Amino acid sequence: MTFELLTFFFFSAVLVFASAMVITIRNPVKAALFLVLAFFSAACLWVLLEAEFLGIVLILVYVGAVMVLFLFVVMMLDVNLARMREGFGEYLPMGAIVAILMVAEMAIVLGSGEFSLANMPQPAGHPEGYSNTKELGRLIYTVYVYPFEIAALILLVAIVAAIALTLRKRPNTKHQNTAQQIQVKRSDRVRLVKMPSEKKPEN
Amino acid sequence: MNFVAPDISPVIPEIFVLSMACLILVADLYLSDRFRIVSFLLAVGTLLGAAFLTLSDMGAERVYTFSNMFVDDTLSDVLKLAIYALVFVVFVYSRRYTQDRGLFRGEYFVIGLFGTVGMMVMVSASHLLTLYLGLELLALSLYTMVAFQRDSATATEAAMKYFVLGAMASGMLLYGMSMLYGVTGSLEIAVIKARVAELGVDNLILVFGLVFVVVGLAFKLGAVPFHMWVPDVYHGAATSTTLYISTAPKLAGFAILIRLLIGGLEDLSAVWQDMLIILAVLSIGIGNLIAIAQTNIKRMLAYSTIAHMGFLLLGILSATPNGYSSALFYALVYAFMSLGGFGMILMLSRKGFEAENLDDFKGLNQRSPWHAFLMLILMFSMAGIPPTVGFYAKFGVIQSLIDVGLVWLAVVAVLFAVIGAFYYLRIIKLMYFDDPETDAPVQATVDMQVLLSVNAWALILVMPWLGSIIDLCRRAIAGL
Amino acid sequence: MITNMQMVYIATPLSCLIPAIVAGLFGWKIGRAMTHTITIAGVALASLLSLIILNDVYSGGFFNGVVYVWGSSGGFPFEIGFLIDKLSAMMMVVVTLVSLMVHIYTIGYMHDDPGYQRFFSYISLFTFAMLMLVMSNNFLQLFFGWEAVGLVSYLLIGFWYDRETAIFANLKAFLVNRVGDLGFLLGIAAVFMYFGTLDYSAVFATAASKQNITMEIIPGQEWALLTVICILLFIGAMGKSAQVPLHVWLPDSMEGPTPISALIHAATMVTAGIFMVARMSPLFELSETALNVVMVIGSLTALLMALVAIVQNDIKRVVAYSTLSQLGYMTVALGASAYSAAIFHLGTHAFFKALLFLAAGSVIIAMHHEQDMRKMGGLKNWMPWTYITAVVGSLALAGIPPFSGFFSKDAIIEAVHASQLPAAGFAYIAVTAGVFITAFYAFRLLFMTFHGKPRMDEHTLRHVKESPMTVTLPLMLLAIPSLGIGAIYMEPMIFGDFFGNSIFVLPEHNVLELVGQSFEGKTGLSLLGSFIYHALHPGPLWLAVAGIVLAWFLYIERPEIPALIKQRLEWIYNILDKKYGFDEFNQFVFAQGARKVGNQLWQKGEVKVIDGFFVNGSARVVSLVSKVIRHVQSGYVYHYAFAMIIGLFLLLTFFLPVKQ
Amino acid sequence: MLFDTHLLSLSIWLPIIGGILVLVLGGDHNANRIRWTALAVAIVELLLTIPLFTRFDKTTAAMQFQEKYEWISEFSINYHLGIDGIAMPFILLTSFLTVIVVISAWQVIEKRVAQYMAAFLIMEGLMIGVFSALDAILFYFFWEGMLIPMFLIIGIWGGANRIYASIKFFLYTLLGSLLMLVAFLYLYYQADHSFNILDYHDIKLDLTTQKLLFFAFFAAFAVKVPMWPVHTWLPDAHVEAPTGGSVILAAIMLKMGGYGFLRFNLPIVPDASHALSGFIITLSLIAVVYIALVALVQSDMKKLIAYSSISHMGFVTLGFFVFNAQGIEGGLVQMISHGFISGALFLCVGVMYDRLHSRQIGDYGGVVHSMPVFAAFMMLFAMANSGLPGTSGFVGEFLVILGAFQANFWFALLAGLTLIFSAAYTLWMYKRVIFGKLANKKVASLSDVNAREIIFLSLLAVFVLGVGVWPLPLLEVMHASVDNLLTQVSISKLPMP
Amino acid sequence: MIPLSYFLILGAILFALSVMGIFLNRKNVVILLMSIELMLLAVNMNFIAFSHYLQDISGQIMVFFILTVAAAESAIGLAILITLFRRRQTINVDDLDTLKG
Repeated sequence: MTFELLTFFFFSAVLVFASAMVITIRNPVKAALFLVLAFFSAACLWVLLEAEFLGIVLILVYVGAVMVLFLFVVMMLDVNLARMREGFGEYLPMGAIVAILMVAEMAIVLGSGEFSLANMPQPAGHPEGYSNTKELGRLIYTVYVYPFEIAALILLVAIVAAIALTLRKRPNTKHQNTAQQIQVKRSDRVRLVKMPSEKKPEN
Repeated sequence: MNFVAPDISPVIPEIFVLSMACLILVADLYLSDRFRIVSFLLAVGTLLGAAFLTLSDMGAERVYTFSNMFVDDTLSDVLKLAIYALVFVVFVYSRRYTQDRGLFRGEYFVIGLFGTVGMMVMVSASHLLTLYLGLELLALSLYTMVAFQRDSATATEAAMKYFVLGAMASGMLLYGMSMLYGVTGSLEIAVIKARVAELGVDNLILVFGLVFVVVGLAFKLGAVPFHMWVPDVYHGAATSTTLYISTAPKLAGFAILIRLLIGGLEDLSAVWQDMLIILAVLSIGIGNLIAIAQTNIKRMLAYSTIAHMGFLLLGILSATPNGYSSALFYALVYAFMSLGGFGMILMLSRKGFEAENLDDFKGLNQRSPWHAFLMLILMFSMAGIPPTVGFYAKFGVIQSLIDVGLVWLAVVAVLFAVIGAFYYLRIIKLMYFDDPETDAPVQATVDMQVLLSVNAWALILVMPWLGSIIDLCRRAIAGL
Repeated sequence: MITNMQMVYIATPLSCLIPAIVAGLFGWKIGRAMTHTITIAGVALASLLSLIILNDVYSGGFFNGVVYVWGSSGGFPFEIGFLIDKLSAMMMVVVTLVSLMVHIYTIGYMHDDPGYQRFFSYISLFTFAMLMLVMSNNFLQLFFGWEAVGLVSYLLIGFWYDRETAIFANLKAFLVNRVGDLGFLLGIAAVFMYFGTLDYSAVFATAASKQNITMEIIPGQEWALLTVICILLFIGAMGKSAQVPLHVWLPDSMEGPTPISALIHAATMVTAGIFMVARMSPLFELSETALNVVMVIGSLTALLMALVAIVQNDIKRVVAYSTLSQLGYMTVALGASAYSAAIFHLGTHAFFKALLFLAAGSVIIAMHHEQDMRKMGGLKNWMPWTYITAVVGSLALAGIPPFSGFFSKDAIIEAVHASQLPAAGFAYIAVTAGVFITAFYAFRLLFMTFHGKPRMDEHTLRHVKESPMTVTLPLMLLAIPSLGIGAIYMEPMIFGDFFGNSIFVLPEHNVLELVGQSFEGKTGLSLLGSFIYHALHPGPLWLAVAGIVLAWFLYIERPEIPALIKQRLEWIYNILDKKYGFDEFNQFVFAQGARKVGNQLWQKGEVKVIDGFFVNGSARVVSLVSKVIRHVQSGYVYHYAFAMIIGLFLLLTFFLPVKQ
Repeated sequence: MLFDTHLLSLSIWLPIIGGILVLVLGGDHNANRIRWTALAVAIVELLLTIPLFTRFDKTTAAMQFQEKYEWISEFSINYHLGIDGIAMPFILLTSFLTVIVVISAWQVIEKRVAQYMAAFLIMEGLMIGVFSALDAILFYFFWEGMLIPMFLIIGIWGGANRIYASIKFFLYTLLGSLLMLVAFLYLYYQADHSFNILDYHDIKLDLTTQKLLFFAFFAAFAVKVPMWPVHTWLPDAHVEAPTGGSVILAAIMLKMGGYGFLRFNLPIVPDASHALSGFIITLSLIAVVYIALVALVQSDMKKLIAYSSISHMGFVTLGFFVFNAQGIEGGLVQMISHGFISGALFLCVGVMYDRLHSRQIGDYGGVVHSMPVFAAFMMLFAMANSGLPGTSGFVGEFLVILGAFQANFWFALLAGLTLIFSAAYTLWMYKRVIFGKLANKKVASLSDVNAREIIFLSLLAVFVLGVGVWPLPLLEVMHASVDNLLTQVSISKLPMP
Repeated sequence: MIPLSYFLILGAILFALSVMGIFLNRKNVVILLMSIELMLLAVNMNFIAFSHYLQDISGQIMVFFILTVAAAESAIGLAILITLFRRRQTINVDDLDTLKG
C-alpha cells in the first residue's frame, strides 16, 4: 500500500464518517462542524488529485464563509433542540437499506473496471512550473468568461434575494431616507419665527 | 496562448436584459412607491427590446460563440421569443395582483428578469457548464420569487420545499453530468455527442450517467415521480409567481431536455426512450388522477401541468425529429394555455381574496359571460378538444408516437386524457351550470382584460397560422 | 296510358281516403251533417265502383299493374299496385257494402257522441285500408293494408278513450295483431329472399320451382322453404283472423262503440286473414304441412271458441265468440284447400254476422246500454223488427237451410270430409261438433234475449222500444242477403268458376270438386236440392236442429236446468268462463312477464351493472384511486425526497442490468 | 359552378357565423331579435342545403360538391369536403331539424336565449361538417367540436340531474372518439401520410390490425349510436337535456355513429367487419330486445323515448352488418326516419313539459280531453315509432328485416320483435298519458297546442308520412353509394400472402 | 496508485449519504441544507477525480463554478430558512405540511 493510497483511505474514512455524522447528529451546530471536517478531508483528497486551488478554495470559501454562515443562522434561529431527534430510528432501517442498495449498485457500476487503473491509469505528473491556480485563472477569464459572467450574475441574484427576503423594516428603526434628504428644502428645515426684538419688562 | 475575443453579437439580447435588470435594480432604489410603475414599465420594455434584438438577429444559421458554450440557432430564437412573450404577459397579468398584495416591488421584476436571463442561457446552452449555470440562475430566481411573499406561511413553506428538492435534483443532474464528463472527457455537448456515438448504447457508465441526467431533467419538468414539488409550489406561491413558474421555465426546461438528450445523447435514445416512457406514463396517469381530487384550482392546474409534461415527454420519447417538433409545439401551446389559466385566477382575485378554490368559479357565466367563455376556451384547450389549439398539440404528439409504432402508448395516453378531461369539464360545469356564490363584479385592468382575451382567443384563432407555427417548430428542430 | 278502368281502380280507395282525411282534419269545422254526407257519399261511390269493377271482371276484365314505385333497394323495386281479379273484386264489393251499411247505421247509433266526425273519419279510413289490402298486387302493399286495418281497429276499439277497458282492449288488440304481423313480415322477408320480388304474379309463377328448396332455421333441421313461408304468412293471418291462440283480442274488441266497430272487426277486418290465405293459395297448395297446420288451427278455433260462446252472458260477446268460431270454419276450409268455400262462408258470414251484431246493437240501445242477457228477455214483443231479423241471423248462423249460413258451412264440412290431409279427420270431428254447439248458443242468445219473461228493471222496461229506422233499416237490408245469398251464390262460388284462376288448387287437393261429384244434381236447383239432402243424410243439419232444440229446452222450457248444470260441471264451466285462461296466461306471462323482465333488466342490468358497476363504478374507482394516491403527496419534504430517491433507484436498477 | 363548389362550406360556416352573430347580439333584453335572427339563419341554411338534394347526381357513388384546400400542410391535413348519397340526407335532416328546434324554443327558453340559439346554430354547422368531411382530421375536428355546444346545452338548460348527464355524455363520447383519433393516425401512416378518408379504402391491412382498428372505430361510433352496453349515457343525457337538445341528440348525433360505421368500419376494415359482424349483430339484437324491455318499464317519458331510440338504433347497426343493400339502406332510412320521429316525440314531450313541468307518465292521463289536436299529432308519431306502414318508421324496419332475414332467420325474428315491443312501450305510454280519464286538475287545465307548436309538429308529420308513403326519392339517392360501399365491403383488404 | 474508481465510489457513498440525509432528517431544515452541500461535494469529488485522470482541466473549472453556485444557493437557502422561521417560528421539517394532497 502506497502512501498515496493510505492517505486516500484515511481521508476517505474521515470524510465518510464526518458525512455520516452530519446527517445523523442531533445538534445542528455539531452537524455544521462535522460538515467542516468533511470539507476539510475532501479538500485534502482534492489536493491529492492535484487540484490544489480548489482544495484551498473549498476550505477558504466553504469552511471560512459558507459554514460560518450556516453556524450563524443556526445560532440566530435559536432552535429548540429537545424535539430534534424524535422518530429518527423508525426510518433509519429503510433509509439505510435503500442507501446501501444504492451504494452497492453505484459501486458495482463504477467499480466495474471501466475506471480501473488499467483503463484509466494515474496520469503522469504535471510539467515543471505548472500552476493549477494559474491555469484555472487563465481559462476562467478567457475561455470561460461567459460562465464566469453568469456565475457573477448568480451571486448577484443571491445577494438581491437574500436582501429582499430577509431585510425587514422594523417599525421603530430609524434609517436614512436619501431621497428625502436630498430633496429637502430650506423651508422644510428652517422655520423663521418672528419675534419682537424687544419686550418691555413687566414691571 | 492565443485567445480570440468572442463574438458577442449573438449574446446581445442576454446582455441587454441583464443590463436593464441591473438598471432597474438601481433605479428602483430611487423610486417611491407611487412611481413603482416605472420599474414595471422598464421591465416590460426590456422584454420588448429583447424581442426586437432577437428578432433582428434571427437567422437560420447556427452560430456558436464563447468557445462553443453558447449557441444561437432557430430553436433558441423561437424559445427565447416565446419566453419574452410569456414573461411580458406574466408581468402585465400580475401587475394589479402584486399591487394589491404589496409584492409590486422592484426586486420582483429584477428577479423576474434575472430568471429570464437564466432561461435564455439555458436555451442557448451548448456546454454542460452553461447549461448548469443557466439552470441554477433560473432556479435561484424562482426560489426567491416563491419566497417573495414573506408574510405568507404557504409561500415560505413552498419555497423551502422547492429549494430543498430543487437543489437535490440539481445534485443528481450534476452527478449525471460528471459521469458524462468522465466517460466522454468533455463538457461540450457537441463533443459529448461525438464520443457517445463512438461508445454506443452498451456503455454502462453512459447509461448510468444518463439515468441521473434524466432524473434531474424530469425534476425540472415535473415528471412523476420527481413531480412532488410542483403542486406544493404552485399552490403555495403567490399566484403571480405560480404564473411565472408554470409558463416560461417549462420552455427552458424543454430546451435543456432537447439540448442534452437530443443534442448530446441522441445515440442513447434507445435507452432514454424507455425511461421517458415510464416517466411519461406515470406523469400522465398520476397527474390526471390526482388532479381529480383537488379542490384548489392552482393545485389542480399543477397536477394538470404534470400530466401535460407527460404528454410533452411522449413527443420527445418518440425520438424522431417529428416527435421533437411536436413536443416543442406542445410545450409552446402548454405555456400559453397555462398562462391563460393562471391569468384567469389572477383576474378573479381581488384585494384580500384569492380566487384559488374551484368554488370561486361557480356561476362565472352569470357574473361575466365573457370571462367564463375565455376560461371555457382555456379549459377545452387543456383538455385537447378541437377546435382549440390544445387539440393540435396532443394530436402532434400522438401522431409522432404512432409514427414509431408505440400505438399502445398512444392508447394509454388517450385513456388518461379522458380522465383528465373530467376535471377541466368540472370547471366549466362550475362556471356554467352552477349559480354564483358571490355577485362581486370581475374587475381587472384594461391591459389585462385585453391581453387575456387575446391569450384565450388565440387558442382558437391561431388556426390559420397553425401551419406556420408547426413549420417553425420543425425548422427549429431541424436546425439543431 | 291510363284507361278508364284504371281510373276506377284508383278512384275506389281514394273515394274513401279523401273523405276520411277531410273528416279527420276538418270535421270540427264542417260539422256533423257535412261529415257524414261526404263520408257516406265516398263509401257509396266506392261501393258503386266496386260493383262496376265486379261487373267488369266478370266480363273479362283483369288488371295487374303498378300505381307507383314506392321504393327500391339493391336493384329490387317495391311497388304499390293493384291486382284486380275475381277474388279481389268480390272482396271489394263485400267490404264496401258492409262498410256502407256501417256508415249509415252510424248516423243513428253515434248520434249523440261527441266524437261523431272522428268516428266517420275512422271508418272511412278503415274502408280505404281494407280496399288497399284486397286490391294489392304485392306482399308489401298487402302488409300496408294489413297494418293500416290494425291501426284503425286500434283507434276504433279505443274510440271511447276514457274507458279504461276500451283503451286496454285496443292496446291488446294492436299488440296481439303485431305478433301475427311479425310472422307475416318474416314470411314476406322469406319470399323476398328466395323469390327476389314481392309481386304476387311473379312469386306465384315461380313457386313451383322452389318446391325443393329447404332452409335451415334450427341448425340440423331442414325445412321446406314453402312450408316455412306459408306458416309464417299464416301466423299473420292467425293474428288478423283471430285464430287460436292469437284470438284473444277479438272478444275484447267489443269495447268499441257497439256494435259498429265490433262489426268492423267481426265482419270485415277478420276476413283479411282468410282472404290472404286464399290469395296465397298458389303457395299454400305447394305445402301440405302448411295446409295441415292451417286446418288444425282452424278446427281448434272453431270448436274451442264455440264452446266458450255457450257460457257467455254478454250479448256482444256471444256474437264475438261466434265470430271466432266461424272464422275457425273458414280457416279449416282453407286448410282443406276449399278456398272458395272459405270465401263463400266469409261472404255469407259477413252478412249474417253483421245482421246479428246490428241486432245486438239495436237491443243494447233499447236496453240503455245494458249488455247482460240475464237482464233481458221477452223483447220480441217490443222490438219486432229486431227480433225477426235476429231470428234470420241466428238461423243463418246455425246453418239451417235455406239460410245462407247453411250452404257455406255445409260446403266446408263436406270439403273437410273429403280432404285427404292427415289433419282432416280431427278437423271433421271438430267442425261437425261445432255445428251443434253453434246452433245451441245462437238460439240460447235468441231465447234469452227475446223470449221468456222480461228480467230487466222497471225503469228500463218502461222505456224499451223498437229502434229508429236508421237502425232497423240496415237490419232489414242485411236480412235479405242472410236469407238468400247462400242459395244463389253457392253454385258459382263453390263449384263454379266464380273465382276463375285467382284461386289455385292442385288437382289432388281439389276437395270441392270431389264434393261436387258426389251430388246427383250438377247444376241449378237440382244441385241445391241434392246439397240439402246430402246435409240431411249424414247429419250436420240434424245436429244443428238438435242444438236448437236443446237451447229451447234449457232456456225456454226448463230455465232452471242451466244453473244446475253449471253447478254440477263447475270445472268445465270455469274453464269455459275463463276462456281456457288464455287471457290470464298472456297477461301473466307476456304482459307482466315482460314488464318484470324489463324491470329486472333495468334495475339490475342498467342501473346496477352497466351504470352502477361499469360506468359509475369506473368513475368511482378513478376518484377513489385519486383520493388515495393524493395522500402520497403527504406534504413532508422527506417523503418527496424519498420518492425521488426511489425513482432514481428504480430507474437505475431497471436500466442497468437490462442493458448489460 | 362557383356556388356548387362552395355549397358545403357555406352550409357549414353560415350557421356557425350566424351563431356567433347571435351570441354577440347579446342578452335576454332583446330576446325577440335574437329569436328572429336565429330563425332567419336556420331557414336560410335550410334553403341553402336544398340544392344539395336537387342538384345531387344519383347515378354516381363519387363524392360530390367536393372542396379541397390545404389546411395544415405540415400535418398533411386538408380542408376536404364532399358528400355522397349516404351523407347527403343527413345534412338535409340537420338543417331541417335545426329550424324546428329554433321554433320549438321560441317561448320556452327564456334565460340566456342568445347562448341557447347560438349553441344550436354552431352545432348545426359542426354537424354538417361531420357529415361532409372527407379528411379524417377535419372529421374529427367537427366530431369533437360538436361536443362542446352539446355539453353546454345539456348542462345549462337541462333538468335536475343535468350535470351528471352532461359530464357522462361528454366523457363517454370523448373516450370513444380519442380512440378513433388513434386509429386515424395509424391509418395516416399506413396510407402513406394521408388523412384523406377515401385513401384509406385502398390500404391493405392484416386481420389483427383490422380488428384493432375496427374496435377503435367501434369505440367511437358504438358510443355515439349508442350500442348496448355503452349506451347508458343516452337516457341520462336525453332526459336531462332541454327539448331542443334531446331532439338534436336523438335525431342527429346518434346518426353520426351509424354514419361513422358506414364511412369507416365497413369500407376500411372489411375483413374485420366480416369477422366481427356476429359480435355487432349480437349487440344490436340485445339492444333491440333488451332495451325494448327496459323501455317498457320506464315511468319517465323522455327516458322511455330515449330507450326506444337505443332500441331503434340497434336496428340500424343490425342492418349495416348484414352486408346487403336492404340492410344498409334500411339502416340509413331508419336513421333518417328516426331523426324525424324521435325528434317529434321529444318535441311532444316538450310540449307537455312546458305546460305541466313534469315528464312523469304518472302525472298525466286523459290529456286528449284537454289537448285533442296534440293527441292526434302524438298518435301519429307514436304509431310511426311503432313502425306502422305508411309512416317513415316502417320503411327502415322493413328493409332491415328483409336484409337481416337474408343473413339469418333468427336475426330477422329477434329484430322483428321490435314490431311488438315498440308498439308495446310506445302505445302503452300513449295510453297512460293521452287516453283515459282526466288524471287531475292540472291536466284538465292544459291548453292545446298553439300555432307555433302546430307548425313544427305538422312539418314533422308531413315528413313522417311523406317518407312513409313514398320513400323512393330518399332511397334513390343512396343506391349508388350503397352499392359502392357493398363492393368495398366485399373486397378483402388483407395483404397478399 | 489509486484507481479512479475509488474516488468515484467515495463520491457515490457521499452521494448516497447526502440523499439519505434528506430522507432521514425530519426535524431540522438546516441539516437538509447541509445534506445538499454534501451532495454537491460528492459531485465535485467526481469532477475533480475525472479531471485528474483525464488530465482535463475543464472538470476543475466545473467544480469552481459549482462551488460558486453552491455558495449562492446556500445564501438563498438560508434566506428562505430565515423567512420561514420568522413566519412560522419553527424550522422543523415535520411542521412543513400545510401544503399537501
